[in-house]
Amino acid sequence: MPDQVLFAIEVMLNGLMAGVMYALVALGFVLIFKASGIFNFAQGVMALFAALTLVGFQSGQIPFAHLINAIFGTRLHHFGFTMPTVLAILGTMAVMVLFAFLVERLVLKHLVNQPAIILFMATIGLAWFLEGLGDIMWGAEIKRLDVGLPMGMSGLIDEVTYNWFGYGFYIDRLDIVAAMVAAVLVVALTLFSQYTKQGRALRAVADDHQAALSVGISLRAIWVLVWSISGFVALVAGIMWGAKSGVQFSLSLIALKALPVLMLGGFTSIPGAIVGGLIIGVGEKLFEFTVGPMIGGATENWFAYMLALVFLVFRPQGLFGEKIIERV
Amino acid sequence: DLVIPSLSYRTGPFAAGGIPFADGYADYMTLINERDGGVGGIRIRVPECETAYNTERGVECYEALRGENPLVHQPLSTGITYQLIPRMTQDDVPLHTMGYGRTSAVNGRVFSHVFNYPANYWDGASVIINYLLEENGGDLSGKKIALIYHNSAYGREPIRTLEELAAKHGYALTTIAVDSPGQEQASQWLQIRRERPDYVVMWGWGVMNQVAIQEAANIRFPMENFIGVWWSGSEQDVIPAGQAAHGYKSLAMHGTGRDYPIYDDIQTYVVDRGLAAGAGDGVGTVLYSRGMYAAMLAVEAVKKAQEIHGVAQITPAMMRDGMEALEITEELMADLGLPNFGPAFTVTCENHGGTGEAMIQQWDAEARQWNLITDWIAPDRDLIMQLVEEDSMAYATENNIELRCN
Amino acid sequence: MLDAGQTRTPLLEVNNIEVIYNHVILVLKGVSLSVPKGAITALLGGNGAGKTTTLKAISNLLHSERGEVTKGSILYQGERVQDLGPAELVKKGVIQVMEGRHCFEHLTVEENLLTGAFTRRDGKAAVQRDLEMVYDYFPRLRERRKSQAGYTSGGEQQMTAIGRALMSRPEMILLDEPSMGLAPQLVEQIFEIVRAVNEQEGVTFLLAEQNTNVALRYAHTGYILESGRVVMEGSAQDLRENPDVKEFYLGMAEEGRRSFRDVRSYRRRKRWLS
Amino acid sequence: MSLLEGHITADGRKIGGVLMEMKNITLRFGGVVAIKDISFDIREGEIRAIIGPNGAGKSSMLNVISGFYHPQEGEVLFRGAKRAPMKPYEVARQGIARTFQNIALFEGMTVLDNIMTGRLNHMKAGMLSQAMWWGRAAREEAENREKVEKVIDFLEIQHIRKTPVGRLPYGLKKRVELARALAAEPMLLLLDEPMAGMNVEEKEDMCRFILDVNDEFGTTIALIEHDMGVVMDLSDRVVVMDYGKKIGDGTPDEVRNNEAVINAYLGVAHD
Amino acid sequence: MIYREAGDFKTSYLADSQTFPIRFDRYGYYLLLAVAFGVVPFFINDYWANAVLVPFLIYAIAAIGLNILTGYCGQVSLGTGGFMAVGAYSCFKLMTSFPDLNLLFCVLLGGIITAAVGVLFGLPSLRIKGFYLAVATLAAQFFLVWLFNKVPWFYNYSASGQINAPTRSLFGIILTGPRTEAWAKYLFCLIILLAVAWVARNLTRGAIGRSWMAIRDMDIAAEIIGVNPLKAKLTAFAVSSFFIGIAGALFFAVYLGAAEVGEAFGIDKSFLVLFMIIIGGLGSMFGSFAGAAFLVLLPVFLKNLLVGGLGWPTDLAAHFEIIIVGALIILFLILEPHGLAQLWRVIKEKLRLWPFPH
Ligand SMILES: Nc1ncnc2c1ncn2[C@@H]1O[C@H](COP(=O)(O)OP(=O)(O)OP(=O)(O)O)[C@@H](O)[C@H]1O
Ligand SMILES: Nc1ncnc2c1ncn2[C@@H]1O[C@H](COP(=O)(O)OP(=O)(O)OP(=O)(O)O)[C@@H](O)[C@H]1O
Ligand SMILES: [Mg+2]
Ligand SMILES: [Mg+2]
Repeated sequence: MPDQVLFAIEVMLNGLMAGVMYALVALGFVLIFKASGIFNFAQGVMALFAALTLVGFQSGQIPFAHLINAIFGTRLHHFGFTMPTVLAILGTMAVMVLFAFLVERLVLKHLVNQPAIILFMATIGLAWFLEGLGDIMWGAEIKRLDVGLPMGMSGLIDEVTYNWFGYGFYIDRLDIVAAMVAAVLVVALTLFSQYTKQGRALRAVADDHQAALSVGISLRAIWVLVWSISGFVALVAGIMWGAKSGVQFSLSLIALKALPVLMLGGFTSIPGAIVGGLIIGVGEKLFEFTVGPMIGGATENWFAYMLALVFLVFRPQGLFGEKIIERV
Repeated sequence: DLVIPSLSYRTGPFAAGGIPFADGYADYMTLINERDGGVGGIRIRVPECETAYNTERGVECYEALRGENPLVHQPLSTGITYQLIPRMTQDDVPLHTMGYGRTSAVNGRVFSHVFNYPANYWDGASVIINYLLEENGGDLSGKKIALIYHNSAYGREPIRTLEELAAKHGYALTTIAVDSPGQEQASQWLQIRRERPDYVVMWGWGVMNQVAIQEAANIRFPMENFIGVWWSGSEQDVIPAGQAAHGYKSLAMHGTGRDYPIYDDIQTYVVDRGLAAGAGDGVGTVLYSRGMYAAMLAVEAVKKAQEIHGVAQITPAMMRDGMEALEITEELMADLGLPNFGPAFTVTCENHGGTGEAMIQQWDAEARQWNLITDWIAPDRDLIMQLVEEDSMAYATENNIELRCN
Repeated sequence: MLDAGQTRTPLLEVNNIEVIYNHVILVLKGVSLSVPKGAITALLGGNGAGKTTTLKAISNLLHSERGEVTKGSILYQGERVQDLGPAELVKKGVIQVMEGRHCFEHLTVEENLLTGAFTRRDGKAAVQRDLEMVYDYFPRLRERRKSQAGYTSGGEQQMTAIGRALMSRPEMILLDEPSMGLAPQLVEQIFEIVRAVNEQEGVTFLLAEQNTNVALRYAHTGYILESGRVVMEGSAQDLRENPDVKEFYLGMAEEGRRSFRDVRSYRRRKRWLS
Repeated sequence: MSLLEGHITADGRKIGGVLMEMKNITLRFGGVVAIKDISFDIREGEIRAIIGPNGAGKSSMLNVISGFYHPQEGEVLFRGAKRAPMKPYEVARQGIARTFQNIALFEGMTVLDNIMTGRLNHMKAGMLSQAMWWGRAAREEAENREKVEKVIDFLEIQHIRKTPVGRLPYGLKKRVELARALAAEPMLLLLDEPMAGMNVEEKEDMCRFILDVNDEFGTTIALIEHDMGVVMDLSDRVVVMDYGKKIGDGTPDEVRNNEAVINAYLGVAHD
Repeated sequence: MIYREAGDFKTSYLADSQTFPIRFDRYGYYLLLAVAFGVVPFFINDYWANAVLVPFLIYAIAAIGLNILTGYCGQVSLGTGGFMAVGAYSCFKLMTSFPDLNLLFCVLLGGIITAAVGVLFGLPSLRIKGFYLAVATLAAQFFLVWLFNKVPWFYNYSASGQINAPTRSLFGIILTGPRTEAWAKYLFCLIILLAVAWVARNLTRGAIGRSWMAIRDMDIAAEIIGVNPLKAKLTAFAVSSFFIGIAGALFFAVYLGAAEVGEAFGIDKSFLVLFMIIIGGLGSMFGSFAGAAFLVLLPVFLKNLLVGGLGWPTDLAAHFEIIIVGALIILFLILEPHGLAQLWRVIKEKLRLWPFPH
């Protein structure tokens, strides 16, 4: 095979992998949107917060140390012990569930039956709150996240492809793990939302809060459940992205990479998140390679949105989104 | 008292870099107060103002601090610097941008109130090339060098210099942009993997650094051929990549490690007395040292100003004079407890930029520390000054600025 | 007129409630109702009289409209239920069919019906049986079971909403304007269903209706609401024979039904209170 | 231009020629056939009712007339000419206004603003004039407001003029919707269940309004309604639909006694 | 019962559609104007101008612009930053290419160019709706920033990629550049803001405004009753972008004086302005002002309170600032979901009934 083609294939493969990483973030959005019609602006910050908490637990940081020191003049920093990763992950999960519970209690409960834009706005408030809280709790400096995931070039693939084509493909092992995790998540979540009573209730809530209440669906239970699950998804995304870039503020900006994916796949579709991710991943990488050099590069950000835009013009509800019902 | 504010950012996207710098800046001032009782008997006050690396908040901070008659500002943000250049010139307050900001501010004839000693971006680019020349026996022809840069004004700074130098030394330059913030660099590094450049030079900041180093490790790019600017060479940039970052190099505009006598003083007078701005565990890290170095240069300028004008309580205008007459010698550095920490240089009316010398440091992942591997390397001064002249004169005509120093 | 099977014990009691929307709009100004167990009670009144508000106050859906019960109490089986969530109330057996259909647009008709059984714990088979029962009541729904509710006609949506409530096997149904938008044949049919469910399963009904004529034919007792107050109450029989009700709610002239074409002048409204 | 000679009804109203003719309309949504080969006409000045069981396709038929649905087969003739497929707003400009089965008011606006939207097609001032609130824009605003005030007076909704429509009870919303449609001064007014959710007294008022509009402005009215009393009393002619097919067409009396209609819709013969 | 409308009769329809129908409001408004023009300019200093008032005025213009599109016409836009950049860069190019061109024209032309760009990116709105539309505007945001970053012509080939506002004056009063007086900046922005608000108010209370709101509330019904959606949406995009372009031009030329596109007009700006109108109140002129004030003033106020007043360390204060702003947003929402404007309306409604509770 000619060099150019091989390279294009390599780029596409890497695009697919990048797409999976985007999809991991997008999944969290989809879940909450599906269950309440809320566009959760705080999803990115949730990923950051989860990752911060995980690292904090792992390294035995004292939460709010800085605040405590400032108030009491103490010099606390670490508990002096570290926590095994599994325990830390479980602990973080517990924190995310608690968070879900508090969000329902303090915010969503009071905003039942409000238009989507208002719930969206509440999540903006939430994002700010959580961002500040994360910083105060764990500090704003960069942290290394290591839960023992493999990273770096996959030697196996490199070798195999080298033997086949005389050109070794580069695939990041972390991306492979991410792809497997994403596949499991997508299958599990799809099954949950399509084939369980709770799943049906979830979609009902998104359509009409009041009607859902009137048939006895407890918005509370549904919301706590869904926010917990998306807290979990945020944690997974936080781990994957955090392993790449360390845990710090910019982690919350991965939400921006998830948006075009979300829109292309459809706000309400779990498989859409993954398919959208793959399309965006491949599309933007190929574009960056073929057209990018001619126009100065760094095109990925806007190209992802342009690509989503093109798809939306043909399918305004995204590839897998529920058809927008237009009737009078 | 002498007011030397700190426009810091301890929150926002670049907090990780802003925190140690601000700590170093504050701690040095504290040291001066505690150990020497201030400068010339007057204590230094460092009001801090949080900018979150945001230009608007930078402006707010500047205005808020104006009433306190600050002697000099050090905003640690190119964006804020550009806001402040005309304002501060108008207000007659000097601005020190150490290793960032507007490079052509070197030209003191145009920029009366801006100082960017001891080195600037164009110097840095040239130093890297000179280092590589040295490594390659003075010949880079036929080599491939890739520049991976933050897709912003900051990241584009070295391109012109590197291009000029490419013409001169015969290497091939590829530039690869990374969009802010730089969390995703897969395609950039695939391209590097494919093109197999001999060297990769990086102009990054914040998360872009960590990701780039990780990605370089992933594609097994030889770390010793990967060189960052001084903003891409702190502990935080390499630690997240762990062992893989071993061998990564970067420019150093000042010494590294805790082996300077000054740190003992900081430990006794500042940290042990519970006066440290941070947790105290950052002392001696790269960005902390840089903050400290910036503070030290400010304090030396204060001394100079006091000397020139013969008053202890100097004004910002006097401070400017002090900065313009600043003279850093090796002996002075040694006296300050920082032997060979920074280059020796003299500021003049025409040249606000110092010598532009820098060293190269290399990361030792085992020991988790940066090691200096060269002595001071001088940039290609002629070329740089020519570029500076071009850019600053354009600014001067655009803004009807009368040239000074005649 | 109550049949023998029914008792006089009130299943639901509303005592003098006041409802305020948005902290400023006072809508119910002291409404008291008593709904006997096993009876069909009609709540009548003109537009904006407060029927819907009363029902929502009972089913606790007011909160989601930024409304509040500021005075009075609501007792279900002698127990205060004001502070329960709507979902808990459904578990206790009170379900509301909301005015204006309120189907889940994106769910199919069948899924809509199944959500009605959300709180049930008696197994899939029983739910399936009831689904068949609903389809038997409304054959039209069986035909449209696979289409998204958002794409069904107004009447089909209304049937879906009612069917959905039946699916929860409630003890008490609050029906808000069930006849709205239904073909005349179907209106009768719905009320027949109401009666059947009431008689066979002993389900208590409180129904708000504009179609006074039909409502009073099927109900046992009735209340008439005007501007947030109860202005008249009594057995359906009594109400039907009241001349004012006849004139204003049943549209009867002395000689029988008045033609709509003959209403030549806009008549001054006669009102009991206010 | 009238294709058929007009005639005078029993109570002295003039009914003219054919205003709108639907010819062999078929409308499908995927597998669902909502309308199957239906033809009927609406004459100038008459009140034409469309009745039929739920899901028969009545609302869909109105949507075809107002250009929201485009039938797969058949054609629509308006004032004798075949109507090219057009966008709903173009249809509205031809003088066809309507109300909706599920109230479609603009919830964020006041009653007055809602009704004023009905007059948008009569307001022609340019952007600049509107931006300056000067000249034509201001003049038009006052003129149209006056017309709207007449409609408001006519429908007796003065007291809620400035209320946001979201807060209104159902019946009043219906009335505001009618006001909005009337404000457009349409030639043809389409009403989709205007009296659903009203009690007898309110229905009487509504009937009165409809009759007066028809009488005073000569507006042609097509009306869907489930209250047989209203339909029989008001309409000049009635179309009956069932499962997308037309099963009857004629005067109320003819329809009332039509066997198919009784079976499919009425259940019992209505008095 | 001081605050009421009883006894305040209107004799013409035009009088009835005026902006402040209640006398009390009207006088309040006049008083505010008098203070803004007659008092503030004499007391304003650089801090108040640069840190508080000028940004507030400019953000208010942007918020009005976005409110027209999102609040009145219902089209969610996240491209505000990009459109502001268009305004800023056009203004910059005009200022430097035609040094004698009146600054006011530069600003207005900047707005007009932005309007054209806005219409272009508004085209997809004909098919794409709701949150999905945000993708189109985000594409605009990222693309425009990339473009201004990449093409050196836009920043006059300066080595740094920054644009600097040269000194320009109007009627002999310096309005840009370092020598600008605080009061001059303030008054210039204030006058433009009032003009923008006046135009926006006129548009929104008239025919075009109603067609926007109709599209917002129920686009299908609007189309069926005769609103041309193409025209309504594109005019909304045009007018909105025009105002946003003006805001961008002022932001660069008068307020910052120098800018780099990614930093000054990044996605953060888009979100910030969107938050302003949501918090202030969608579809409300007052809301645009309230939201801008809230998000400009509150952080400054909190900072001064926490750092200046209570002496907290700046980083703690900064974190708490975000927490408090976030919490306040949620609190306001719970109290009144439709924004500060609605909160204000409810208070007024209560005031009108006062001293009776209902
Ligand atoms: N969410 C709300 N906010 C403010 N006012 C409301 C709200 N809902 C209802 N109202 C007011 O409360 C009053 C009673 O309304 P309600 O809907 O209970 O009447 P109803 O008897 O059900 O009328 P209809 O027969 O038209 O349904 C009306 O005047 C209405 O304007
Ligand atoms: N957009 C659509 N997509 C799919 N099916 C549709 C659509 N619109 C209408 N239908 C179907 O077409 C049939 C006719 O609907 P339509 O709304 O016209 O009924 P209708 O006669 O107005 O009934 P009702 O009296 O209940 O309002 C219904 O079965 C409905 O489900
Ligand atoms: Mg009601
Ligand atoms: Mg219908």
